[in-house]
Parts: sequence; C-alpha cells; structure tokens
Amino acid sequence: MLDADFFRRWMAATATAVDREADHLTELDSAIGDADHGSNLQRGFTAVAAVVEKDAPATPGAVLTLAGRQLISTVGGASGPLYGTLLRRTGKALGEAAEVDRDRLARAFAEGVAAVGQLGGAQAGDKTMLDALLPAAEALGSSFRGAADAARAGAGATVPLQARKGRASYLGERSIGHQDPGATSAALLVEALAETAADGGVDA
Amino acid sequence: MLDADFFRRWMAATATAVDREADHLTELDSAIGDADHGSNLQRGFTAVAAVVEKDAPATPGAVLTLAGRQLISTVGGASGPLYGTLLRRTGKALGEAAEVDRDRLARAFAEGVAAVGQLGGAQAGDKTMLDALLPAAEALGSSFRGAADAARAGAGATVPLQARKGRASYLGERSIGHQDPGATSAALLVEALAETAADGGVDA
Amino acid sequence: MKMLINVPETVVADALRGMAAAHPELTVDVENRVVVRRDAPVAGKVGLVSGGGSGHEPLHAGFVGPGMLSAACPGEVFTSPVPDQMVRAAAAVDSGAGVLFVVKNYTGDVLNFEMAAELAEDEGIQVAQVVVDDDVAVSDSTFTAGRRGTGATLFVEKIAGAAADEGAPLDRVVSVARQVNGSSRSFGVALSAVTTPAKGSPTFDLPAGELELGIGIHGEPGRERRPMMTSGEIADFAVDAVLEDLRPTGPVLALVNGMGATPLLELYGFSAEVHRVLGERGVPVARTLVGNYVTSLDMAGCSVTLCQIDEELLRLWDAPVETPALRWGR
Amino acid sequence: MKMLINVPETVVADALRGMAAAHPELTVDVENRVVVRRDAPVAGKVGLVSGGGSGHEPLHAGFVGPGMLSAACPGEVFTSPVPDQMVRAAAAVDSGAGVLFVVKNYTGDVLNFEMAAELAEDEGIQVAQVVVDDDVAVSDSTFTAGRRGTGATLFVEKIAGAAADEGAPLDRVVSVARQVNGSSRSFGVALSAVTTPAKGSPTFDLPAGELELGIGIHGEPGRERRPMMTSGEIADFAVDAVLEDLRPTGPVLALVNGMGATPLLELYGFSAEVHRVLGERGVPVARTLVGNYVTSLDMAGCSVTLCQIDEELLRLWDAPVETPALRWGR
Ligand SMILES: Nc1ncnc2c1ncn2[C@@H]1O[C@H](COP(=O)(O)OP(=O)(O)O)[C@@H](O)[C@H]1O
Ligand SMILES: Nc1ncnc2c1ncn2[C@@H]1O[C@H](COP(=O)(O)OP(=O)(O)O)[C@@H](O)[C@H]1O
Ligand SMILES: [Mg+2]
Ligand SMILES: [Mg+2]
Ligand SMILES: [Mg+2]
Ligand SMILES: [Mg+2]
Repeated sequence: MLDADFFRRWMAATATAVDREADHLTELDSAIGDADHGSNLQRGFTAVAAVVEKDAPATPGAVLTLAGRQLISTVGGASGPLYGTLLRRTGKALGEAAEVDRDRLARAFAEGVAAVGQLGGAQAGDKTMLDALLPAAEALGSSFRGAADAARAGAGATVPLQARKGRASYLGERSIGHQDPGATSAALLVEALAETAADGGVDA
Repeated sequence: MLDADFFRRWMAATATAVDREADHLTELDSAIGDADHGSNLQRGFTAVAAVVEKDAPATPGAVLTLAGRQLISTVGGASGPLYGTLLRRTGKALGEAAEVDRDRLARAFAEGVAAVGQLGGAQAGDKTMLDALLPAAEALGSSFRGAADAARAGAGATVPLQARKGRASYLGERSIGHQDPGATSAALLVEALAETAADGGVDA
Repeated sequence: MKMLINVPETVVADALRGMAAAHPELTVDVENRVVVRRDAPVAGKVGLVSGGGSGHEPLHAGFVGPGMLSAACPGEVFTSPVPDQMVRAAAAVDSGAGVLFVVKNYTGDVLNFEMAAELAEDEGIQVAQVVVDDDVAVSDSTFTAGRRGTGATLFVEKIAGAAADEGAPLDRVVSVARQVNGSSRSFGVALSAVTTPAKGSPTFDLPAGELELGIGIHGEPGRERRPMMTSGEIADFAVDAVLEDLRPTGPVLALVNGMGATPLLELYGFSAEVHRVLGERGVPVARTLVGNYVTSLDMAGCSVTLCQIDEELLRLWDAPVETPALRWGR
Repeated sequence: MKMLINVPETVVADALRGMAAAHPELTVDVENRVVVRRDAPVAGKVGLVSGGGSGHEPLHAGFVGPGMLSAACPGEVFTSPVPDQMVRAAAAVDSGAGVLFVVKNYTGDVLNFEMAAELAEDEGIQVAQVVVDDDVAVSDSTFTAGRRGTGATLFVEKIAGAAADEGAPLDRVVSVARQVNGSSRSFGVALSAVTTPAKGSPTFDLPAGELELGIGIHGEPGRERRPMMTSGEIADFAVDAVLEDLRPTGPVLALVNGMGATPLLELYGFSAEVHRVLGERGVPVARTLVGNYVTSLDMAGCSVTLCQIDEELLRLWDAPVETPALRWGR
C-alpha cells in the first residue's frame, strides 16, 4: 500500500530527475519550442518538493492536490496548468484515503490524464505530454515498471510526429524529427514513480 | 609645367587609388577608429573626380580649390574638413596661374599642409595624416617620387606611435601598433601625384 | 552569449526592481510580479490587465498607465505568468466595472488566464477575455494551437485602453478589443536566433546568409528558411503575407516593429519599404509606429502588423496615452 | 553579418524616407539630409540644431520637436555631417533669435560644425556652439582630442530645448546647455562589437567571456578589456567611474542607456543595480530614463550618464517635450 510518505518521496524523486534532466528538456524545447521547459519544471518541482515536505499533507490525495496547486502557482507556461491539473485531479480522485494501492492510483491517474486532455484539447498523436501519459496510465494498471516503460516508449514515439498542439505546432512539418519536451518530462514523472516504488520495495 | 588638366588627372588618379584601397583604409580605421575612413574618402574623391571633370576649371588653383570645397561638402568626419582644407589652401596658394612648376606646387602644398595643422591642432608625431603630409611636402621640393616615398615612409612610421589626436587618441596606449588610416590615405594622395607626373612624362 | 545580468534566475525580478526605481508613476510589486498604474482602481473604469512571458519588453509592463493597461503580469522569460499574478492584478484594478484580460494566443497564456478568470470570478470580479491571434505565419485551424498573438497586442491594448479610459462599459471595451484583433494581422522575420538567459545559447542555428520567415516572438524557428533578402524584398514578402489574409478595404495603422537587436536606423529604412509596398498595393496608411515594442530579447529582425481602422478606432488610437513606452496626446 | 538593409550606400537615405513617412510632424529633407520640426522657424525662439554621424538613433533626428531640437543633421554612419547640412538647418530654424549648435566632441563634428558656424554667420545668422564632452573613459587633456560626447547630449538637447521653447534668449540657452554639459559625466561598456553596414563585420574582436570597459559610441574599442562581469559589478564600475569625476553634491538625473542590442529586460535590471550603487554612495536620483537613446548600431552593452541638477534644471527637464523618441508633459 502507498501512503502519503510514498507520494512525498515520489514528488522528491521527480524533482531530482527534473533537476538532472533540466538542460536536456530545455534543449528539446529549444528545437521545437521556446527553450524553457527544463527551467519551468525545475522551478515547479523544486517548489513542490519543498511544500509537500513542509506542509506534510496526511493523505496521498492531499499530497498530489497540494503539488498540483503548487505547480499551477509557480510554473506558468503550458506545462504549469497541464501538470498542475494532472496532479490535482489525480489527487482529488484519490479522495481522503490514508493509503491507496497501485490499482486505485492507476484509476485516479487515468482521471488526471483525461483532465489534461480536456484542458488542453489535445489527443493521442498530437505530439504532447499526452503521448507519454496515456500509455502510462493504461500500463499502470499492470505494473509500475510497465508504466515507466510505456511512458518512455510513448515519449520516443513522438519523434516522427507532426505537432498539432502547443508551441511546436507553429512549426508545421518542421516539428517532425524532434522528441516532444513535455512527453519527455512526463516519462520522467512516471519513471520517478516506478523508482520510488522499487526503492520502497513496493510490489512492482 | 603642370596645367589644369594635370591636376584633374591627379584627382582622378587619387579617386582610383582610394577606390582600390577603400577596404584597406576602413580596416585600418576599424582597428583604432570607427571603420569609415575608406568609405568617407571614396565618397569624397568620387565626387571630386566627377566635379572637376564636369566643371573643368581652367587653372591648377581652381581645380584644387573646387576639389577641396567638394570634399568639405561630401565627406564629413574629421578627414573631410582636413583634406578639404589641404586642397583648398593649396589651390589658393597656387593663385591664378595657368601652369605651375613642381617647385611652386611644393610651396603651395606646404601651405596647405600647414593649414591642416592649424585646423586640427595636431603636430608631427601625433599619429595623423600630418605624419605623411609633412615629410611629403618637404620632399616635394626635390622630386615627385621622393615625395611619394616620404609619404609612404611617414605613414609606415605611425605604427609605433601613440595617437594624440583624432578618434584613435581615445585608445591611449592601445593605439600603438597600428598604422594611421589618415596617414595611409595621405600617402595614396601623394603617390597618385607622383604617378600622374610619371605618366605625363613630367620631370620627376 | 554574454548578457547584462546577474544570474539567469533573477532577471525578471531585477528588471522589476529597475522599473520600480525608474517609474514612480507605477506600483511595482516585485515579489508578486504585478505592475499596476499608481491611481488604480479608477472609479467607474473597466480594468485592463495583460501579461505574458518576459522577454518582449516594453510589452506589457511598459504599456501600463493612463490610456492603456491598468496592470501587467510579467511571467518568467518566454513563460506565461501564473494565475495568482493575474488574480492579484484583477483585484488591484477592479473598481466594480469589471476587468478585461488581454491574452496572447499561446497555450500557456490561454490556460493560465482561463484559470485566473475562474478564480477572479470566485472573488466576485467580473472578468472578460480577449485572445489576440494576429500572426499569419501560423495556420489557423482547429488542428493547431491557432495563430499566435504578436504585434496586434499593442493595438488592442492601446485602443481598448483608450475606450476604457473614456468610461466605456465592459461589453463595449470587449467589442472594441475584438474588433481591433479581428482587423489586425502580423508577419515576422528573424535575422538571428534568440538567446534566453536560462539556455545561454541561441535557440536555433541560423547560418550566415540565411533568414527565417514567419517567426514568432519566443525564439521559435519560423516556417521557412531562405537565403538572405534585402530590406525591400523582406517588406514585399511580409506585407503581402499580411495583406493576403487581411484584405483591407480602407486605411490601416502600421506597426513596424523591431525584434530587439535590429538598429533603429535599419528599422526606419525597412519602414520606408513597408510604405512603398503598401503604396503599390493601394493601401492608405493612417498612422505608423516604428520601434522596438513587441520584442524577442536579443533577436535581430522585424515584424509588420497592420490594423484596418475606421474613424472610431483611429480616434481611440490618437487618444492620449501615458505609459513608459508609449506616450502622446495632450 | 546580416542587416535589414537594401545596400550599405543607402542606409541613411532609406531611414530618412522611413522617418518622413512615419512622422508627418517633421519636415524631412531626404536629399539634403536635414530633419526640421514642421513649425520652424518659431517666432522669437532660439533654434537648436544638432547632428552627427548616423547609427546612434534615436539621437538626433528622433529628438526633433517641440521642447527639444529644432533640427537635426544626420551624417553617414559614424561620420559627422557636412557643413552644408548644418547651414541649411540653421537657415530653416532661425527666427532671428539665433541658433545654437549642439556638437558632440569628436574631431569631425567639431571641425564641420565650426565651418558651418562661419558660413551661417556669413549669411547673417547668429550662431553659438556648445560642445558636449561627458565621457570619463577618455582622459581630457590638451594632448588628446578631449573627452567624447555621449549620453549627456540627450540631457543638453532636452534641457536647452526646454529653455529655448520658453523663449530664453540665445545667451541664456547657451549657458543652460553649458551648465548641463559641465554637470554631466558618462561611462560605457560593450558586450559585443559593432558592425557598420560599410564594413560588414565587427569593428573589433571581443571573445566570448570578455567585455570592453570605457567604449565610445562608434565601435571604437574601449580602454580596457576584462573577463565578463555581472550586471551588478558593471554598475559598480561604471557608476564609480562617473562619480569619481563628477563628485555630485546633490540629486542627479540618471540615463541608463542601451547601446542598441541589449534587451530592455536586461537594461531595467542593470538600472536597478545603478540605483543600488547610487544609494550606497548616498547620491539621490531625481529622475531616471531607461532605454536605447544614444546607441551604437547593433552593439550590445550600456552606458550610464549622470547629470547633477538644481531646481531650475529639473524644472526644464520635466517641461513638456514632444519628439518621436522622447515625449512627456501636458
Ligand atoms: N494543448 C496541449 N495539451 C497537452 N500538452 C501540451 C499542450 N500544449 C503544450 N503541451 C505540452 O507542453 C510542453 C511545453 O511545455 P513548456 O515548454 O513548459 O510550456 P510553453 O510551451 O508554454 O513554453 C509541450 O512539449 C507539450 O508536451
Ligand atoms: N586633429 C587632427 N589633425 C590631423 N589629422 C587628423 C586629426 N584628427 C583625425 N585626423 C586624421 O583623420 C583620420 C580619420 O579620418 P576619418 O576616419 O575619415 O574621420 P573620423 O575620425 O571622423 O571617422 C585619422 O586617421 C587621422 O589621420
Ligand atoms: Mg516551452
Ligand atoms: Mg573614421
Ligand atoms: Mg514558454
Ligand atoms: Mg567617422
């Protein structure tokens, strides 16, 4: 079972991964965007890790809701509201439970991902974070590791796509051949989840 | 003896030389000035060659006076008034004579050079056009060729000097090690004179 | 790439400190990143709030003042601000007559302003939004993020700002803003890429002898790369791209805008070519504004924005304005 | 180096065509290169004429209008104009009250304005001259060309222009202009070299990671090269260089000036640091102007100009001005 502490560690692990990969994310965003995705998420998850540590919300749902609100208040850009909504809506779907299992998380996460689709109006194949999040949500029903692999594969699969949403869509055909920064960071988020699970000895 | 036509050819030859060397003059001026000496003189002597051709003044004095006025009206910068004064005052000193000899030209040219000194307040060794003009005026009393050689030597001798006048003086010690653009163009002017003399079969 | 900065992390806060010191006529909340005209809220006046990523200065904070914006919310460099800033700005300028958000059409800006509008309405502030989308280099379809907001933002903020200052009610200010946006189109060209403080190197490689056509203001590459063109050829291309979409039937306002690093000397020369092309196409120019107004940090290049106006819009354009970057009328 | 131009030979003429089209309130003689305020000569008013090489825009033509210059004479890029332009300008603005030439201290400018003054006096125009020499990076001695004229030119033109518009006689306008120049000092820093259209490549090599201290506005290298400094360190260095020479005993006007290619975002951040240093040194700042006003084409960098003012100078600074680049007051 996953308790609030597990979710705090997930957020901390994401912050660490984003820190490590920030330059790479910005590099990807400079090819088909505006070169800020790395610093955006770095700012956001640094703040998230700090606030969930400080406020120490008592339930998994409260951790993610707080994290989402914090992202919305500190990131800006497209990814702020989108990731903020992902975590907030996932958190809300988790309700007040003190502990949740992977299955429940998978269902809540799928709700969060759906909310991202609704907010941004993107669909699978539009070359956005959804291309990593959708397969991850699906695979999370089976295992943490599978979700991480699905997210990474989904991110990689954005390379040949032409962007239809977000800033990269301005490039038209010139967006083809580059990996989407948001899909790449989404894979980091899900990988951090899998690692947190592995480190905690949680059933994969 | 040198007639008005000789002086027109001198101006034309100077225009040709300045055209050819414009990039070099600008290059020198970019090291210790503002990268415009070549285009300044190109604009000026193109206009001079055109106007002395068109108006065809009847006397040597009138050719140089007109050339000087034209430089003042078209060049701007430091070199416009200075070269303009050089030619205008040399022309005035030649008076109304229909033909002059080298000796008379040498004396008139020395007056022109003195006027440059007075106008700009520079002295020998200040790393300006005077460092080519002063030795040239002196040597012109003996021969055209000698004047050209003296001007070129004078220009070369500006390399180790620290500029005390003009834009190059702003650099202080950093002006050392570069040849003065104005001294270099002054050598072109005097070389054009020597070539015009040689081409016309005039006594060296 | 060298920059006149302390560290990349503080560029926006540093700039706001500088604005605070230089412009006592503005209230600059450096901590919360909101710039408000000193006398806000003005009784009975609709509040005009805009904002967006930093790096486009003087847009938007330089347009705060009588006759234009009531407040601006600067985000991080090239990153839309967060809803908290917009809600705070709305609260600071609302006199009860409502607030108009002027939003440039980028996913980030649209989403954040949307969230802010909901939050502000929760606080009892009446909020309307106008999304500016004038950039013809981007195709406008439901399969894309839609056209970008660029130079027309200045026209919308100035003209809607004048209407608000005259005491027009919210629905009227909104319809003026929509009319201006609907009558405006832009096209931009880059001669060099942009370098953001966070990245420290150019966002794309632009070889010597080439230029990018149809660029945005965030260092996005354009739609097309071509061998370098003359100022006259660029004017032909840009003006025709705008006219093809706008098809004006009357006089226009022209904004000949520098992207930041192009000298004003060149910009005025380019403006002469823009006038030449408009003359050849039979489009009368009522007013021309030349300068660096909607910029992209250190990018070299330019954009052309045309806005077809009627007498009323021209009157509002000419109305007095008193901001750090745009001032006229007496 | 890419430029937004047609051919190098026509950049000045092209820019003047652009000014003519954008500014109907100015009379722009493109052929003879003179920009005059439309209503000149103003009866009883002293005429204020300035000029210099192009490439420093908006200086000088952007400062023509009520409350500032009566006319400007743009020369070729970085090349002082010729006497013919100045005489023509003087004739266009003289109402019989005389004309003041505002001359930046460069050999070329001084010599050409000197010749023009003689020619204008021959035509019966009373001419006075003020030479601006505020740049402390250059040592002022009889063995040099003297200090360069840079940012203080804006202060002199604005304040003397206000005095002239109030109807002050020539000797009073001259003494105001001299007082402003005598009370002003500047220091400039380059982060990149400048590229002139004629040369097409940078005037000097400035390696990554280094900056030039004490540069002029014509692409001349500075007095000293150093490893790159932060905005705060540059402010310390520049402000101290100015204060050492100026030693103000009262409040100052501050011009935080961009050299052309430095983003306004960075310039405002730098201005915050300038204010910090002045605060630490106990120098009160009465007014601050931040922007690209005395530029050097596409050079990145900045300069700081301080002018110690008394009540009268501050009143004249605040007086209304209405030019393309500087406007305020009503
Ligand atoms: N409409 C959208 N729906 C889902 N994801 C989107 C959408 N628009 C953009 N994104 C994601 O956001 C990422 C960019 O985020 P970021 O660079 O932080 O914001 P911005 O584009 O505002 O600079 C893109 O790579 C993409 O994955
Ligand atoms: N006071 C002076 N006396 C004599 N020659 C001078 C003086 N000042 C400058 N010069 C000459 O003028 C040259 C520069 O001319 P130019 O580049 O055309 O003008 P500017 O310096 O105004 O750009 C210098 O190389 C120098 O030879
Ligand atoms: Mg981005
Ligand atoms: Mg020169
Ligand atoms: Mg962004
Ligand atoms: Mg020059």
